[in-house]
Formats: sequence, structure tokens, C-alpha cells
Amino acid sequence: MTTPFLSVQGLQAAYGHAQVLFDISFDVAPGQVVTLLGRNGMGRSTTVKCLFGMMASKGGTIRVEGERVDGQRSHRIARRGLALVPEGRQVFPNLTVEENLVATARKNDHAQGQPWTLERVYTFFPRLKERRSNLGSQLSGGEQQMLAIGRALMTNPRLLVLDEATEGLAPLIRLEIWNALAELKREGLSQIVIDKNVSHLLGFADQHYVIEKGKTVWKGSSNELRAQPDIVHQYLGV
Amino acid sequence: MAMLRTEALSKHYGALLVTDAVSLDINQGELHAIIGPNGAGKTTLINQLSGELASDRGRVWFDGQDVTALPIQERARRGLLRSYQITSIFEEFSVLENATLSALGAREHAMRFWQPMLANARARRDAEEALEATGLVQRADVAAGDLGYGERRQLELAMSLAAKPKFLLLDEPMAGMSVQESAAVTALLQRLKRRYAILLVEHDMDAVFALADRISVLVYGKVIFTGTPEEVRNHPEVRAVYLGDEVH
Amino acid sequence: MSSTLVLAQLLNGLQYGVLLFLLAAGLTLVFGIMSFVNLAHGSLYMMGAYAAAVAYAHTESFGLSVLAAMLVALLLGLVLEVVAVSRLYQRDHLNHVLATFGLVLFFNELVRVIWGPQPVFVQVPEALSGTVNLLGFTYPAYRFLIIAVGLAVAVGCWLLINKTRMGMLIRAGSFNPKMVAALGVNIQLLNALLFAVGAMLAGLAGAMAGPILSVQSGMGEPVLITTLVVIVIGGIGSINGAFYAALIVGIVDTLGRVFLPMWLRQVAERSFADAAGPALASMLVYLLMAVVLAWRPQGLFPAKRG
Amino acid sequence: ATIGLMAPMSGPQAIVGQDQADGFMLAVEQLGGKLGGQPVTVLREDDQLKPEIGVQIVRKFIDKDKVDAIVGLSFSNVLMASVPRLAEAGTVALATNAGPSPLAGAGCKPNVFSMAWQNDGAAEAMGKFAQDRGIKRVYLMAPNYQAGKDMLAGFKRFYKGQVVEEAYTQINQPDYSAELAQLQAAKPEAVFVFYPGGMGVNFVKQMSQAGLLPGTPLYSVFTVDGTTLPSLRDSAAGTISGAMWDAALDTPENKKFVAAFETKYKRTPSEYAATAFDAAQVLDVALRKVGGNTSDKKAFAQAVRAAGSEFKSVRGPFKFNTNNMPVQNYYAFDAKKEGGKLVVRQVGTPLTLHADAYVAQCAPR
Amino acid sequence: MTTFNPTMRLGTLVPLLVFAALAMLPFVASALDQSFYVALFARIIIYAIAASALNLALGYGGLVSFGHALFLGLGSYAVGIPAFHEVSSGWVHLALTLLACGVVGYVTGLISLRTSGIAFIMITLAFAQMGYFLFVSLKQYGGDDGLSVTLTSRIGPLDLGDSVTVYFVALAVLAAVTWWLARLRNAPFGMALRGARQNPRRVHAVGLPVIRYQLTAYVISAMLCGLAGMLLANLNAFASPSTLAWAISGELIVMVVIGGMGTVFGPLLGALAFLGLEEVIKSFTEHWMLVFGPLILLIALMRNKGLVGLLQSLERRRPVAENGNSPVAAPRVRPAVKGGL
Ligand SMILES: Nc1ncnc2c1ncn2[C@@H]1O[C@H](COP(=O)(O)OP(=O)(O)OP(=O)(O)O)[C@@H](O)[C@H]1O
Ligand SMILES: Nc1ncnc2c1ncn2[C@@H]1O[C@H](COP(=O)(O)OP(=O)(O)OP(=O)(O)O)[C@@H](O)[C@H]1O
Ligand SMILES: [Mg+2]
Ligand SMILES: [Mg+2]
Repeated sequence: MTTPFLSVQGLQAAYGHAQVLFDISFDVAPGQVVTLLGRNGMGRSTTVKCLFGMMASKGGTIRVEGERVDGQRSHRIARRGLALVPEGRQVFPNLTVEENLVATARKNDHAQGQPWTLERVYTFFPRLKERRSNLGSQLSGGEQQMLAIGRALMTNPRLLVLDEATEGLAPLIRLEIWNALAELKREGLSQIVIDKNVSHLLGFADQHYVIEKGKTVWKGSSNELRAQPDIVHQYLGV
Repeated sequence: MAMLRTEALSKHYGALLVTDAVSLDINQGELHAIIGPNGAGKTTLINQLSGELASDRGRVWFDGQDVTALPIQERARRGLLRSYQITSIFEEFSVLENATLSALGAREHAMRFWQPMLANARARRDAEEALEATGLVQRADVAAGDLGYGERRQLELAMSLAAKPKFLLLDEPMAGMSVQESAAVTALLQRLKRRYAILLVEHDMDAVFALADRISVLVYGKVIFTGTPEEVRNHPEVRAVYLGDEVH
Repeated sequence: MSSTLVLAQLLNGLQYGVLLFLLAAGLTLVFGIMSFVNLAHGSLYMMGAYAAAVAYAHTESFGLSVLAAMLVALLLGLVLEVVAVSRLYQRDHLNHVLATFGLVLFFNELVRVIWGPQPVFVQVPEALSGTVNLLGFTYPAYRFLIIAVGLAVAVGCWLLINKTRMGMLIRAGSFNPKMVAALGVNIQLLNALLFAVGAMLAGLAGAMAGPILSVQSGMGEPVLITTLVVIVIGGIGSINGAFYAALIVGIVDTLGRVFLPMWLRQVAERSFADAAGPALASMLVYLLMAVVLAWRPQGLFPAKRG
Repeated sequence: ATIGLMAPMSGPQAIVGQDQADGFMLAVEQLGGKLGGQPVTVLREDDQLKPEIGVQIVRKFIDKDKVDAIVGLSFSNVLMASVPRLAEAGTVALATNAGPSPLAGAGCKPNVFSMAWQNDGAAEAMGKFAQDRGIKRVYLMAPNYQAGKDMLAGFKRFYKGQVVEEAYTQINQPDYSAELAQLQAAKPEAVFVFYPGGMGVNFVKQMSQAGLLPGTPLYSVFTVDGTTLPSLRDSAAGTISGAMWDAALDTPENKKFVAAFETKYKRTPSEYAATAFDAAQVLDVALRKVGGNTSDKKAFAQAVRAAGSEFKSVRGPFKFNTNNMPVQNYYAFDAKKEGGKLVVRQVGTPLTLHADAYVAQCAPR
Repeated sequence: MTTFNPTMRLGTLVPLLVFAALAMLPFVASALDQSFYVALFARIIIYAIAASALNLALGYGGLVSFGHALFLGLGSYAVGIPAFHEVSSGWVHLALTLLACGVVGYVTGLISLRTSGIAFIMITLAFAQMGYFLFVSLKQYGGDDGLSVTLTSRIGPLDLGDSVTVYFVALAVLAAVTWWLARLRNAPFGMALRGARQNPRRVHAVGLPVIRYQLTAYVISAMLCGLAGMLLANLNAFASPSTLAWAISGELIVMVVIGGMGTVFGPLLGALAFLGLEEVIKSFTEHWMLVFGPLILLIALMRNKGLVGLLQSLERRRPVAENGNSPVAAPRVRPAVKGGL
């Protein structure tokens, strides 16, 4: 097996004195789509924050293409090809839609597939094109989510991390997002997806990790997960 | 008699007509869902109903009275409460304090300068009931700012419930909740349903179809259809603009 | 009252406005885009003026002295940013006020220790020491240089904020720096650069003001307040707003100073007019601000962008 | 003996405090570190030009340090705020920078002296001087506060010609171009202003840059002096200042004082240094009179009053009036460019042994 | 509340000890024949009252008033002007103070509260500056030179002309204000006000008219600040326009922030630290600002919220979340301050 693009081992983290991550370990191979599953408050978003250096980890290692990145500053990590669609969208409220998209846009020679441009994002989300000169704060919830995804794609990433990927999106758009993510996967883009819609994730993700109280407690492929409904029930409550 | 009635409500931002002559009738004890594509104007409509946003045209009747001109706090006092799509809580306060302030504000004033708020037995009981209902009791003493994302959504709902409303405007209460928590909220709403009239905006179709008595479909400001879940599910235009083939 | 005198006073108002804008420009950058309240802007202005004075005395070249002032202020800005300011962006404005208030005290005393409490001497550049006759009034030629520099700065700042990606990124960063960084931008570096540019503009203003104003410890504070007034009237973060507001404040203040006491003398008793006229004139700018804000809380020309 | 010295040591007027402290210490040093034959401790305090801080310091001097006398006392506002406490305690106080009219008149106090001037004195001298020079049309300007109004009133008390305009400007106004345009339009024969400190630097610089100096003579008080000349330099050419002292004053005592000050501090002293220098000398004589014993505060105050006529002032003749204000000469000094250098010269003595206008209102005690 | 409780938090204990020490101070000072300290600390206590008043608007309500010196000044002149006209009744002074500050606070508050953020800071500054220029130009009342208060306030048997009397009156006022603010913090009004700072939209949605609460807080704050001004004029026997200068407003803010915004004891500790440090450093060097300035900067840079926050963090508390109920709890997140953003 080749070295994974991203490898997380024994990650620990805390808010102040309250430790919330105890032992998180997972790998993302190039081109692979990985999900982090779990109920609310189990530490998935915290893991993402550590990944992007937005929060200091207390222990464990994070490697991108074999090189340690934990402890590095956010922008350095991002420049290795990681892009984030954060929980709660966090679009820039004081920038217009178009400025949100171009402000952090970046070319990336290592990225697979067709490069992302303003035009391509607008074809992907026509709604954004209509609202291009509106401020981020003036968008509807769903439009903000589209903008957050578009903004991440504009950095031409090699690994896209989506926290609550389809939150607040209408079913039809949700479907389009799933199709788009599948398309991106075909182009070879690695992804980490966090979403409550397990049935859809089963459809296109390669590996699943279940996180419970700050620990990875289960890992397996979609088929393995389907074969073990008790896991789904025990940890995800479905 | 309709608990909440709107007549040709409209709102525009510049050239963009966000809600366009929306007329609704929601009865006592009914759970009425509004669905529609992103940016259709659902949140805007809720803002108009709650009084946060002044309408350009149209009227709103609540509980038999014309409330079109009343500000948000007046509507809240009459029992028209809302929750926010983007979580809006008091981060410095404990969970219990959040709920208690909400319980207090809706029914009384807060021009009291001496006794602690939590000593208000009535408000506190209402708050605790709401926390119970939303499953936040164990977290009552935690600062709201320390809550995880999903728990914040729960608190958002608890604050509306604590106010003992007659009518609830819920803007995507399940967004960001895991499947388990969503199911819990669905069950909760199921229980609340007959007690309050509820207007629910939600993209989680499982919840909407399980809960709604009637559904209105809002597309770019216009209500294109209102009907029972069954009718909506099979409406070809609704499928085309909103549902896709997700729901079979 | 002759009409030429009115015209002359309008010109005076304009020119005072441009001088105010020169100061407001750097403050708007830092305040409007980075959302950092920098009371020490006045101190950077003072340091610029002193640097220019020292450089002028040594090199006898006005151009070099301006350059020196800008350089000194730029470096000082960088140091301040790295040592203190960068740790404060994410805190609320009060902490900014507190920290920079401390810096103001420090710099005022520092200047006094180094150069003494006396105002220092700065001369007008030889080539511009003459006067220009306009409408029968003699104007110092140097003032026209101030106007030219002010206009150039206005154009430059407008381009920087509205037309460059740096402007966008910094605006985004003022709200959510973590997110900007997570998208691969070294926001710390950008912030430091912008803060330093703001400081440099303060230095430039100090160097330009040196020859006409008294260069001494504490010279920054009175102007700082007027400058804040300008920014708020104009609409925070809007460089156009700052420009128009500077001109408005300049003209209102100038005309008020001159004509208000005169007008009062015509409608009221002389002794009352003599007491109330100047008092009212000194309140005028604040009155203007209060009226503007009560009427338009976001200022006259708010930045379109949040 | 213990002396409390309070002056603005920080803020825009710090130079005034600095000069007072230096002038006082120079005298103490020349007296061998002693006053009235007693080793002296001088406690320096910065009032920041804030009345409230001033009162606190005065309290501290009186209650905690139990000083024998207080000198300095800052500007009129700080002095006036301190007067109630000073009167209550009876401690001798020598103001070296102010002599506000209430203190000269009905509000005079037996233990509070001005070693400097009654505030109007210099302006009265300029009014007299302008009158004597036969100037017909004068344009008056001052900042809009009490001292400014007093100065213009003082000028008008002795000037009988036409006052073209009496313009008041804002305190700490930086830019005067509008006022200068008005001034130019009025075409006066001369201008009289009172702009202390940085305001003076701004005003004189801008007037000079507008080409109005030296063409239109500028009469002024507390505007072009030892504190501002170093930063004005050539811009001051064409100004005439009224004062009870200037470094250019040609008396043997003064020559000695200026030389000593320049040697020690490497700068030219201002009138504030001179008054403080004199204050130390008065205290020296007075302390000697009471044999170093200041416990009888009334007696010590009387000794100070008497000492005023005995010591040798650097400003020429001096004595205290019944209201404890100085009776002294006021001179006119002229700044001109000669051979590429600015030269200040005494050009007249408009008022000799001048007593202020308020002394009659001071009830004799 | 004053009984010693071994589990009492440091953040509460230290201020209570400070109070106790302040109550003893005049006795000690007179025993040591150092009555000057009474006046010095009286001034500190008066500033602590003003800072506490500001804290109500600023710390609880998030209303960054850069113009509270206006009320300090109004209070001073409410003593000075009647005294000038030979009215020495303390009741008249008090009534005048409360009336003037109440009315001016109401009117300026009504206008100022239309704005928010920096605009609020600046418009309050504008009103204070107007007040400053007004009093400077009141020639009859001393103008720029200020006004000596020859007749100090007499309230019943108390004559505030005596510094020990002023001291104890001020201390009593401070204690009462502090106690009330401690109660208020968790009372419905305090909660609504603090809620409005964090999330005004939600307070509205909950059914409470935000502006009414903010305006009430602003007016009460103005009146309390006026009370401090009244005491100050008595202590100094002087009323001066310099009390209205913008720097004084700034210093009040600094005191509140140094002490710990929105905390109960913060203003007291802040006033003590600010004025006390100033005195101490000044006694070492004339260039005290060279030390004092960076010190303020350092305090601003410290992560924890002011001195109260520092005391709290000294306790190495258990890793439980702050439940916001303790009277000294400091806010933990960047608040959306009116005037803060
Ligand atoms: N800013 C914070 N301060 C303190 N505690 C926090 C903070 N954010 C999250 N937590 C706590 O950390 C734990 C993990 O939170 P995290 O956001 O990582 O969960 P999650 O798995 O993403 O769940 P969710 O579905 O709710 O987003 C939760 O128990 C939460 O209470
Ligand atoms: N202040 C504003 N200025 C301009 N346009 C606005 C403003 N607020 C909202 N809009 C626009 O109005 C439209 C309706 O927004 P609204 O938030 O009501 O949508 P929604 O139906 O709630 O969508 P979602 O399901 O995505 O939350 C959107 O296109 C949005 O961009
Ligand atoms: Mg999460
Ligand atoms: Mg919405």
C-alpha cells in the first residue's frame, strides 16, 4: 500500500481543562473518501479543527504525505492541499459572494482533474451566480453552505474536508452535492465527509470511522458497515 | 378559527422579491410545514411572521388580532415564539439561565433589580420543563458557549419551548443534529403538536413527512402548492423543483 | 463680508480637510478594514514628525526627511504589530483602546525623554517657503503640496481596499482569521503589513504637518480625536467616506469658526456673542457628528461591504 | 527645610514645569544646597495640569510631607483649585507661573504669593507699548478661555486706539489659516495675540508662512519666549513680546543667571525658570528672617512679603504688593533677523513698577 | 456575605479584604498622623464609584460610553454652582445631581442608543466634549479655571467639607453600589442587560425591548456617576471643566477593563490599581508614564479578564465550566459589545 495522503494517529485535544479527544486514529489514502461518523458532541468537529491547526492538539500525530504537520500554522497546512468546509458555514459576512470565492482562491499544480475557477463554481451552483454581488451575511442558510463549498473548491485542494456537508440544503441540492462529491471522487480528490445522512455516505465512501467520546471505536468499509447494523444502531442511534 | 393568518405578505430587497403575496392559514393544534429550495424565502417569511422584519405589503393576524404593526417583543409576549436557523443563544449564560430568561421575557417584564432571576419559580419551572423535553437537563449548569453544535440546536429549541408559546415558528430545528437527535426532536414535536400550533421550516424530509398535517411549498417567494404530505409527495412540480427523487 | 473672502475661507476649509484626511487615511485602513482601534495612530504621527525633523536637520533635504519619517513609522508599526497588536485583533475593541492608550502614554514620555519637552524646529522646504497670491490673499505655497499629497494618498488607499485581493483578505480576516488561515492564507503576515502601511501613512502625515504645526510631545492626541470624528462621520471602513467627511469637517469647522461668531454678533448682544460664538464653534464638529449619527448611525458614506 | 515644588512635568506644557524646576534647583545649588542657611529637600511633583491632581498634591505636601513652603503651583486653574486648601492650612505658597485676577482681588490670601506676575501685567504693557508707538488699528486674538479674555482685557486697559477685531479661537487649535485670512482682509496696523505653548508655535509659524510676518508687527505675550523660540527660530522675526523678564534683559544679575543656566542645562532659560530662580532667593531671605522656623505660618508669610523687597531679582526692581502680587517692571522685547541670525533685544519699558488693577479689591488684613 | 468562608473564591475574598482595609484606613492614618492618605484614598474610592457606574453600562450592558466624564462633571457642578450662589444644602446638591444626570443621561442615551459599535463610542464622546466646551465658556462660573466650592454639601449632621466625612460617605456609597450591582448581575434586569450585550436580537425575540433596558441602565449609570462627581467636588472643594475632559472618560474605561469588565469587584480593583500604581510609580520617577504605559499594555495583552480574572485563574480551579452564576464570573467569549464591534 502507498503512504496515505493523510494519517492521524492517537490524536488528543482539550478545550481548556476539558479533554474531548482521547485517541483518534484514521488514514486517508489518495483519492479515497473517508467518513467520520458519530453522534452529536463526540468530537468530530474537534478532530477537524486539529487537522487544520485551528486548535492545538495535546498528543498524537498528524501527517500529510508522511510529513508531520501538527503544530504547524493553519495556512501552512492548508497549502499542502487541504481545504475546509466548516461546520456552521462561516462564510465571510462582510465580503460579497464573489469576493468570498476569489479572496482565498489558489492554483494548485498537484491537484487532479479540471481546475476550479469562478466560472466552474458558478456552473456548479447557479444560485451563487445570481447572488454574486450580495454580501455573505445576506445569503440564505443553504446559499451560505453552497458558498462555503465553492470557496473551498476554489483553493483547488487535494483533500476536501466537509463538516456537516449538506446541512441546511434542500433535498434536490443535497442530491446534487452528493453527485458532485462523487464526481470529484472520480477526478481523484480525496475527501473526509461528516454528515448525518449515513445511507448516502454508504453509497460513495470507501472507509468509515465511528467516533465515540473522543475515540475511534470502529473502522471499516461500506460493506462491512452494512453487514453490521448493530454498529450503526449502537453508535449512531439509527 | 385560524391561529395565524397571513394575507398577501411581501418583502423585497432591492429588485429581489423574496416573498411574494404569501397567504397562509394555520389552525390551532396544526403542524404546518413549509418547504422549498434554498433561498426561496422561508427564513424571510418567518422573520416577517415573528416581527423581526417589517413587511412591504400584506397583513398578519395572530390569535384573532391584527399584529402586522407590532414589534417582535410584543408578538413574543402574545405567544408567537421563534427559533433561529443560525443558532442564537447567550453564550455566557448557563443552559438553565438561557431557558429561564426566555421563559421570563415572554410572560413578564425584567425590570426587577434585586431578586435573582433564577429565584422566579414560575419561569424556572417552565425552563426546567423545556430542558427536560429537549434532553438538556444534565447540561443545565454548563455555559452555553461550551456546548457542542448539536446541543446548541437543542438549546435553541428549548428556549422557544420555555416561553410556553401558543405558536412556534421553527426554522430548521434539526439542522446539524445527528440522526439520533433528529429522531428525538421529531418525537418531541410529535408530542407537542396538539398543544401548540407550529410552523416548521425544515429540509429533513423524514421529519417533515412524519410530522406535518399540511405542507406549503414556497418557491422563489410564491406558495406554489399547499396540501397534505401525501399530496405534496406526489406533486410533480414539487418533485421537480425541490424533492428530486429522494422521496419515493 | 466680501465674496472673495468667503471663497478664500472655503479654500481654507478644503485644505484643512485634506490635512485631516491625510491623518484619517491610515487610521481608516487599520480601523475600517482590520477593525482595530488604534489610539496610538496619533503617536505614530508624532514619531513621524520627529523623525522628519531629525532627518531634515541632518540631511537638509525635505524629500529625504519625508522618506525617513515613513520608514521610521513603518518599522515602528511592524514592531508594534508583532509585539502587541497582533495579539489583540480577536479581542474586543476595549482591549484595543486599553493597549493603545498605554502606548500613547509611553510614546509621549519617550519623546520627552529623548527630545525634551520643548517643541522642535522644523522648517518649510526652501522651494516652497514662498506664498501664492489667490483672490488677493497670500497662501503659503507649502499648503498646496499638502493638498497634492492628500489626494494621492486618497487614490492609493481606495485602490488598495477596493481593488486588491489583499483588501478582501484583510476584511475577511477581521471577522474570521482562523477561517482565512484554514483556507491557506498567511493572515498574520498580511495584517502586519497592513498595519505597517497604516503606520507609514501616519508617519507621512506627521512629516507633512511638521513644517506648519508645532512638533512636540502629545501633538497627536487633539488631531486624533478630530480624525476619529471624521472617520465616524464618513462611515467606518470607507475610504471614500473618510475623504468626503474630512472635507466636510474641514469646511464646517473653518466656516463655523469664522462666520458663527460674526453671525451671532448680528443677532445677539456683543458680550454674549463673544462668549458663545467661539464656544459654539468649538462644539460644532461634535454637534455635526451627533446630528449625523442620530440621523444615519452608519455614517454618511458607509462602506458598502459590511 | 522642605520645599514642595509642583508643576506640570508631563503633557504639552511640561517645558514650563521643567524650566521652573531647573530654575529653582539652580538657585538652590548656588546657595550651596541650602535655603536660609538650612539644608533643603525639594520634593518635585507633577500636577499634569489637572486641578484635581494638583489639589491632591497640595494636600500631600501639607499633610504628609509637612513642607515649609510650596512653589510652582502650575497654571491658573490648578492654582485656583489649590487655594482653598492652602488658605485652610496657611502654608506659604509661591506661584511661579500665575497670578489670576480673583487671587489678586477679593480672593487674595495672606499666605499665597505670586512670584511671577499678575496675569494681566504683560498684556497691559503691550497695550501701553502699542499706544506709545502710535498704532491706530490693532487686531486682537486669543484662545477662548479665561486667561485669553483676561489678556485681551489687559491690553485694552492701556490701548486706546481702534480695535479692528477681537477674535477668540479654540483651545489647542492646530490650524489658523481661516483666522489669518480674516486678519489679512481686515488690514490692521498691528496684531496682538496671546498663544501660550504649542498654540503659539502653530500660530506664529503659520502667520510667518502666510507672508504676514515681518510685514505686520505681531505684539504678543507668553507666545514668543524661551520655551517656543527654539522651535520658531526665524519665523519669530517681526514679533514684539511683552514680559517682566527675558533672557535678553540687560542687568548684571540676569546676565549671571542666564550664563549659569546655559552652562548647567545647555539651553536658554525662559521666564518660568527666572521666576522659580527668584522664588528660591525669596525663600532664602525669608527663612533666614525666621531663623528656619516656619511653625508660625503667619509670621513666615510676613517674612516672605518682606523678603520680596529685599532680595535681588533677576528681573530688576521687585516687591510684593498688599495683595501679594508683584510690583515690577514690564519690558518690550523685539525679535529681528540680523545678519542671518535672530536677535532678541529689549526695546522699551512700557510699565515701570507696575501694580495690578485688582489690588484695591483685596481687603487689607 | 462578609462572614469568612474558607471555600470562598479568591476573586470575592480579596475585594472583601480590600473593603475591610478601606474601612480601617482613616483610623490607622490618623493614628500615624498621615491624614493625607485619607484624601488620597477618598479620591480612589470616588473613582471606584464612577467606574462601578460605568461598569453597569459598559460591563453589563456592553455600552462603551466614552463620555462618562460628562456625568462626573455634571455632578461636580451640581455642587459648585449652587454653592457659588450660596446654597449649601446637600439635599439640593444631591437632587440637582440626580436630576441633571438623569435628564442629560436620558436625552443623550436616547440619541446615542440609535447607534452601535464605534459610532456609539464616538457619539458619547461628542456629548461629553460639548459639555466640556460648555463649561469652559461659562465665564461666570470660572470658565476654564474652574470654580472653587466655598460651601460644601451639608446633609443633616454631615458636612462633606471634611475629608474624613467624604471618605466614609464615599465608602458607604461604594459598598452599597457594589452590593446592589452584585445582586443586579443575576437579577432579571441584569440578565436581560447582559443578554442584550451578547445577543440583542435574541433578547428581542424573547419578548424584551432591548433599548428600554439599555436606556435604563445608561440613565442609572449616569446618575451614579454624577454621585461620584458630587463627592469629588466636595473632596477637592473645586469643580473644574477638566473633569469633563475626554481623557477622564478614557481613564474610567481603563479602570473598568483593568479590573475586569462586567464583574462585580472589577471597578474597585481597577480604580485601586490604576490610581495606586500611578502614585507608586510616580514616587520613583518623573517619567512614570514610561513605565505605566507599557504596564497598561501588558494588562491589555493578558488573556484573562482583568484583575478579577487574574485572581480567579490563580485559584487553579477545577476544570468545570464556569456556570455564570458566581458574582465575579468573567465573560468567557468575545462578547458582541455595543461599541465592541
Ligand atoms: N468551544 C468549545 N469550548 C468548550 N467545549 C467545546 C467547545 N466546542 C465543543 N466543545 C465540546 O467538545 C465536545 C466535542 O465537540 P465537537 O464539536 O467536536 O463534536 P461533534 O462530534 O462535531 O458534534 P456535533 O454534531 O455536535 O457537531 C462536545 O462535548 C462539546 O461540548
Ligand atoms: N438583507 C438581505 N439583502 C439582500 N438579499 C437578502 C437579504 N436577506 C436575504 N436575502 C436573499 O433573500 C433570499 C431568501 O432568503 P431566505 O433566508 O429567506 O431563504 P430560505 O428560504 O430560508 O433559504 P434556506 O433554506 O437556504 O435557508 C435569498 O436569496 C437571500 O440571498
Ligand atoms: Mg460537529
Ligand atoms: Mg433559511
